[in-house]
Amino acid sequence: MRVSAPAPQSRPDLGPADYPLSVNRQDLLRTPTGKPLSALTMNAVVAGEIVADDLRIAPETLQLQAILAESVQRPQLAANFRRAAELTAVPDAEVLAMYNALRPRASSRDELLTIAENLESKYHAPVCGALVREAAEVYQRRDLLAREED
Amino acid sequence: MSAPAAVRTLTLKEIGPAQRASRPDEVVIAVSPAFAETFTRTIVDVPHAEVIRQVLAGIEEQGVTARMVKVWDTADLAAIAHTGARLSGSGISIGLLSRGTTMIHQRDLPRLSNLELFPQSPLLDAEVFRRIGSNAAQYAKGESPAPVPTRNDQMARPRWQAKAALLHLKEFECIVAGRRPVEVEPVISRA
Amino acid sequence: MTTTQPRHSRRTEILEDRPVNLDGFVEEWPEKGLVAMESDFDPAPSVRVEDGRIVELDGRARADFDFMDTFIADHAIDVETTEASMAVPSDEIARMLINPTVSRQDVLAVTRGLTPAKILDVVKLMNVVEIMQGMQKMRARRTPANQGHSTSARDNPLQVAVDAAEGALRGFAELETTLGVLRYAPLVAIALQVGAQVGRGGVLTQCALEEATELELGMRGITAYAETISIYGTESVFVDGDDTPWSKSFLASAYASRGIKMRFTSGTGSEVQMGNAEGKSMLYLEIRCVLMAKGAGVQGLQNGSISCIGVPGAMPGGIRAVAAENLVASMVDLECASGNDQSFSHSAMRRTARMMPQLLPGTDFVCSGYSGVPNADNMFAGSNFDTDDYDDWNTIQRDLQVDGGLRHIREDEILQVRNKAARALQALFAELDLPRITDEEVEAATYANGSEDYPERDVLEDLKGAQSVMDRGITGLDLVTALERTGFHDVAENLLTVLRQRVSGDLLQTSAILTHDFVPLSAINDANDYAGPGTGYRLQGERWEQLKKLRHVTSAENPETEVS
Amino acid sequence: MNRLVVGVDIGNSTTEACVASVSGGSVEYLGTALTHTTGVKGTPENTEGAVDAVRRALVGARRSPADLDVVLLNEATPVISGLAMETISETIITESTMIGHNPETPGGVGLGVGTTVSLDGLAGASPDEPVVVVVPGGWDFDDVAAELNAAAERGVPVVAAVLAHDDAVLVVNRLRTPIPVVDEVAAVAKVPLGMHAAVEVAPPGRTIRTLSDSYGLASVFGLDPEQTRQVSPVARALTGNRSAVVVRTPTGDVTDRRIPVGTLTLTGAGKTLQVDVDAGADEIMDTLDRVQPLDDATGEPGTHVGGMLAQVRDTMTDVTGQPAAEIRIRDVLAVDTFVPNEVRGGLAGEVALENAVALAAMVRTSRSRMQVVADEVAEALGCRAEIGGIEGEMAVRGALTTPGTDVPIAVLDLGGGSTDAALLDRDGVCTAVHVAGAGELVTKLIGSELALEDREVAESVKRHPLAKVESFFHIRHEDGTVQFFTEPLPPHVFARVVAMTPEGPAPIPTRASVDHVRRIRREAKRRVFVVNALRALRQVAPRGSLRMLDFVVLLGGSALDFEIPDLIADALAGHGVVCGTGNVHGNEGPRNAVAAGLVDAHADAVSG
Repeated sequence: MRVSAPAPQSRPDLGPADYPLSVNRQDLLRTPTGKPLSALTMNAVVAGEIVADDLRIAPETLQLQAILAESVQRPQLAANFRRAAELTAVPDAEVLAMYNALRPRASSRDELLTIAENLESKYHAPVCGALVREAAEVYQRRDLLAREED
Repeated sequence: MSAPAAVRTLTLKEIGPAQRASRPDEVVIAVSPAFAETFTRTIVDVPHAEVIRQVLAGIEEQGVTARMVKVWDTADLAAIAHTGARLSGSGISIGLLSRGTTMIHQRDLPRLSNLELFPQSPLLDAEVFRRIGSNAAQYAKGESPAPVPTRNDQMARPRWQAKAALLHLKEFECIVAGRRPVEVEPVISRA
Repeated sequence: MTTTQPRHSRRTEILEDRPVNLDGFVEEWPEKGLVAMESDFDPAPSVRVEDGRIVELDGRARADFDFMDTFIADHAIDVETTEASMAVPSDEIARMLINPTVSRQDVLAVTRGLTPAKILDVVKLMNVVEIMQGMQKMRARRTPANQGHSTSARDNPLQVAVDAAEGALRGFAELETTLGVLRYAPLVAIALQVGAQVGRGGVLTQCALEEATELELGMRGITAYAETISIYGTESVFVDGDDTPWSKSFLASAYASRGIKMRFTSGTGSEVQMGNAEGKSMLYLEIRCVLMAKGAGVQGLQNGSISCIGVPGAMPGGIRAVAAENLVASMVDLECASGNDQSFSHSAMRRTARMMPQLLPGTDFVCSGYSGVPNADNMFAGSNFDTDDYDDWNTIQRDLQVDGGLRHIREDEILQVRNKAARALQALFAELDLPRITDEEVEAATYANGSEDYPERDVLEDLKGAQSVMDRGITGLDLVTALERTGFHDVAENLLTVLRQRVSGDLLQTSAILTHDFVPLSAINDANDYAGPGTGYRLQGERWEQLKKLRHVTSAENPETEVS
Repeated sequence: MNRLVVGVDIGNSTTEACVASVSGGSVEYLGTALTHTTGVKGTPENTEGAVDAVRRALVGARRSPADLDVVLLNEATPVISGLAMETISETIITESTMIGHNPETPGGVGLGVGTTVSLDGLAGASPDEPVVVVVPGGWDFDDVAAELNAAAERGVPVVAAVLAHDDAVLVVNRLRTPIPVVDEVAAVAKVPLGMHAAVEVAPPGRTIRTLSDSYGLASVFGLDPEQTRQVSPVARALTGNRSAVVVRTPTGDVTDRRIPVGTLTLTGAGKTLQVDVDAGADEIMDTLDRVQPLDDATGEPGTHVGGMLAQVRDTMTDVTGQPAAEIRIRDVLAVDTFVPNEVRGGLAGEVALENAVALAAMVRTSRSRMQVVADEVAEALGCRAEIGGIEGEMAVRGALTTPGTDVPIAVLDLGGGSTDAALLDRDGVCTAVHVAGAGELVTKLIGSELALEDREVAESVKRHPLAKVESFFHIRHEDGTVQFFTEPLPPHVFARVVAMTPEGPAPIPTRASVDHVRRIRREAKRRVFVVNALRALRQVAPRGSLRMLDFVVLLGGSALDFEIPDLIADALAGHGVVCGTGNVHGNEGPRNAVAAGLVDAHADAVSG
């Protein structure tokens, strides 16, 4: 099994007792804009201090949830959270475009490898990049790359 | 007072490889591999002879001509109907699966699209097949018929879903890979 | 054609007219995969590991792997333990599943290393009662729950909102909607969210659509989770569905990256229905789906044949196979939303029997869509249960002392919550300059049963409104602000609390729901700890008192009155 | 000193606000906003919409409500319009006389005259007498053809047939000797047997000649002059058909009946005149002209028109609290139209477009409750609120900010329920008038004349140009131009007449051609807006003469329509009037004239 990427360094040692983080470990949680969870109050909303970005998940939080998932022996779920942490940086439209490119016979091998490179270099998303590279390899073997127009 | 019900049989006489025609007043009826051969009736026992007779009548009533082709290398309705549409002089075709599922297609549409689709084979009877023929002919004339009303029945699933799957598998068995579409002449005779 | 019919007995005639005989039944054809779970054409279990890599899976060498084999071998199966796990005899694993002294964790330690054929080999040994015993222990979350549908044949947002509110009050932990006219989606998704938060703060909502719009509504915070991400058990059908395990895995990460809960959907019968079962039994192919989902790292799966239920339902042992597929999802540690969500039978008896293997042991969501509207309004093409069945469901819970996630609510409370949901949506639409909801509509919604009880809406205006929701980029936050401004402070607060959850990501963990106190309850802090009689989830205390209530119960104190 | 002022125009359907900074006599416009009007115009329910519009406008202008000095409201009197459409004629055919329906595909060509015989009884028919065969439902076309051929072989002169199903072409194609056949006669069982009958089918693209002609009928059935006069309605009803059946029965009776829809009583100019609604629109409007200015209109209780006018009155009572007896109907617009009706006595579900009159009526009340609105707005916003002027005057003021205009100026506000005109002369005197009928009536006429069941579709036809989808890759617009597409159009619009909405082509469920739909659309707009424009302008024009007007500015939602302004301009051109769409402040288009007018008037008052 090759599902678990090494956990990034200097992460808190979380276990099942820390869950839910929103109750037990609010100290570790920040919005992508750097606000603590306690700042997301109705008063703040009414005062216009909260924007949509404040209600997104931060990559650091996904890494925390990955650690939690690993602590209860769910390595695949953890791996998904780590890929997700990487994808937080990718804009919505581009995420959808990448997904569409991964559909069967939608992309050539080169196109897939370009996406992988883009993920790795532009978005610092090596785990996602690896998933796309793996797809390119399997698609080639199973004849699922884009065909020449017939 | 009612009309005498006649039992009819359908045989498809092979004419030769299906060709693209140029007359603009024709509709092509494209049928699946098992149609009128392995199977003789739809999922709800409408005889294929009656299906074709009604579709042809619907086309004829509109003053349009019909040509029939048998598609051998696929049992996919969209592919069958689109094959028919590309052979049709008007660009309009009717695709038919053995179990009755029907589609009206047009040449310029993407394969997976359609003009009208009748996916619920258990709800298609002789009258609906007549109207499908009539609508296809009207499309061929460049008219805009009101779509044939489609019926829906939530309880079709428990009654027919498995039989439909079975018939689909049987249809698949009849595929002759690589065989080109064949033009056929429908011969309907009274038993 | 006027041949004389053979004479039938009166009894035959009566039986012939029973609803069950409107259902369809079909003989098995194992060579083509038209068989529930017992087929000579399924592969024999095997695994071989070389250099930390699985090189043989269920009798197939790596060079011959299709993409399902590849994905499962590389992502789902624990390479470290697989050879040891596969060496455990199937009957022993089956016994571990039902033996209360073997803990859930101990079972998972073994199942992590099993191949699809081995898992099939195990569950084939189990009868329905044993499958239920296994489910009782292996279900991920300790507390069972239920999911509801709220849709409208006219896509009337008001109906979706008030039925969501009633459903939430009755107990659904998740609510799902979909559309007849897809362009209505933004308005209906908003209505579902608002209605749900009026009914009971913390209910999670979703809108089933094509991927891009579904994801967008989720990203905007108008919906809270996603479910209709279909996967299939053969490579050819997967490709026909225009996806691969890799594209779906990527999509799973995309949802998580936006803090949105998500599960996949699969079910027995889909491959044979689409004509490409590759000669394998329905359950074997479904087990491949379950392991694919596991490998993708999604937290859960909706299975139990779902929209193909007519196929296993027509086969011998088909409903046993459906029960088994739910168990398989649970025994590989996934959240299981266990079907019972599509019209299944003309027979009320068969409908009830079909749900017993999920209701009795309890699953994460007993129905992955109990219709919270009359089936005529159900845009998922009808569910196994609908609003007409509410009282029957509540009575069965009380008879058997099992928790199916719902409860009886007095009419006055229902009217109150429906009226409030209608008014909240009316105020919200007005505040956001969306098509007006009249007082007459609010009144109708309060007392309505189905869509025909509502005044007709101006569809064109509604569709324009729906488009403007997308064009103006309205988000969940805008809904909060608007509700607060219009005086629906508690509803605004509920919605804000739900939205805040995505910042913490707690709902991404396996089998998470929100309690009425907005505490995330998942298979971490509410892990199933069943260990035999007297342990695990028990229907008792305050919850049992709730479930004792029905519409008509004669008072013991004063038998001339009823309590409710 | 700069003061922040908001003008608010409460209209029938929309409320508009306009924020400005006023310093001395100079005005700087900061922003505008538009919301739905809450409640009926001129009632306290308007407060909510007004406050909302003000808030939105302030947000748009980035100003705080705290800085607001005064809100100016228009003096808006409630205007309620009612619409009714009543059939005034009806073709009734006693059930044994005529089948006038027009199946898509009759069979054969020519005229066949004989005695009606059921197909079931054809075996007993004698060879002496020509027969028209009547085929009940349930017969298959193959069997019908076989039976007819067999009868002909026996020497029975089969000259025509009438079928229940859509089988005519099929049957004729299978006959050895073709005969005219009419099909899709749903109530074929009601065709009397043993009677003299004629069946006529014209070639494709032609219409019948004999049965649609009174003397033709007389020749076929050997009628005397009195009988000919009696059946002339039959001939008239069959005109334009491709096929028809006429059965002559001893008791046959056809009437072209007028339905009394009631009498309209119009009071004004010291006169009280009555007109029958079934006399038609021209008659009604002529009568109306003779009593201008109208004081009130009533209808007899128990008639259609009485009911409609009572309903309008009741609505106004509900809104204003004014007793129904005090409410006056101040204008009526009648328009001739058609409504599709099933022919009574027809045998095939025949639908005929029957003559009808559409009526729009309008009430005003003197009892405006704007002061209540002003008080409530003031309280909600924490600032002063006052009634800044009369709607019509303010509209003129706003319209005057359109570049290129000058006094004397007339405005036409083309709304949903009413069409309003106002005139400002060189002396600064303003006259205003409201007349009944506007956009909603147009939608109703289009819907009815095209037999569209869905009001939204009719609305779409009204608002957007038409086109015909000729292939998946091209459409032909109503002006004849062709547009090509690279992506195929969606299948549901294939071969259809469509409205070109901003969301793309939307199919119109009709068999009518683009030209026909277009004609109906333009005619509906002409009969409402052009008629009303002339009517309203005449009422404000000096000495009632349009020639005395120089500038006419069109305002309101329908001034944004793609053809209404042109239709009106064309009609006015002959009178030497410059007519165009308003452009308030040179950039607001035809919107916001009243709100802007309020601000301007306020600024003038302050500085003056």
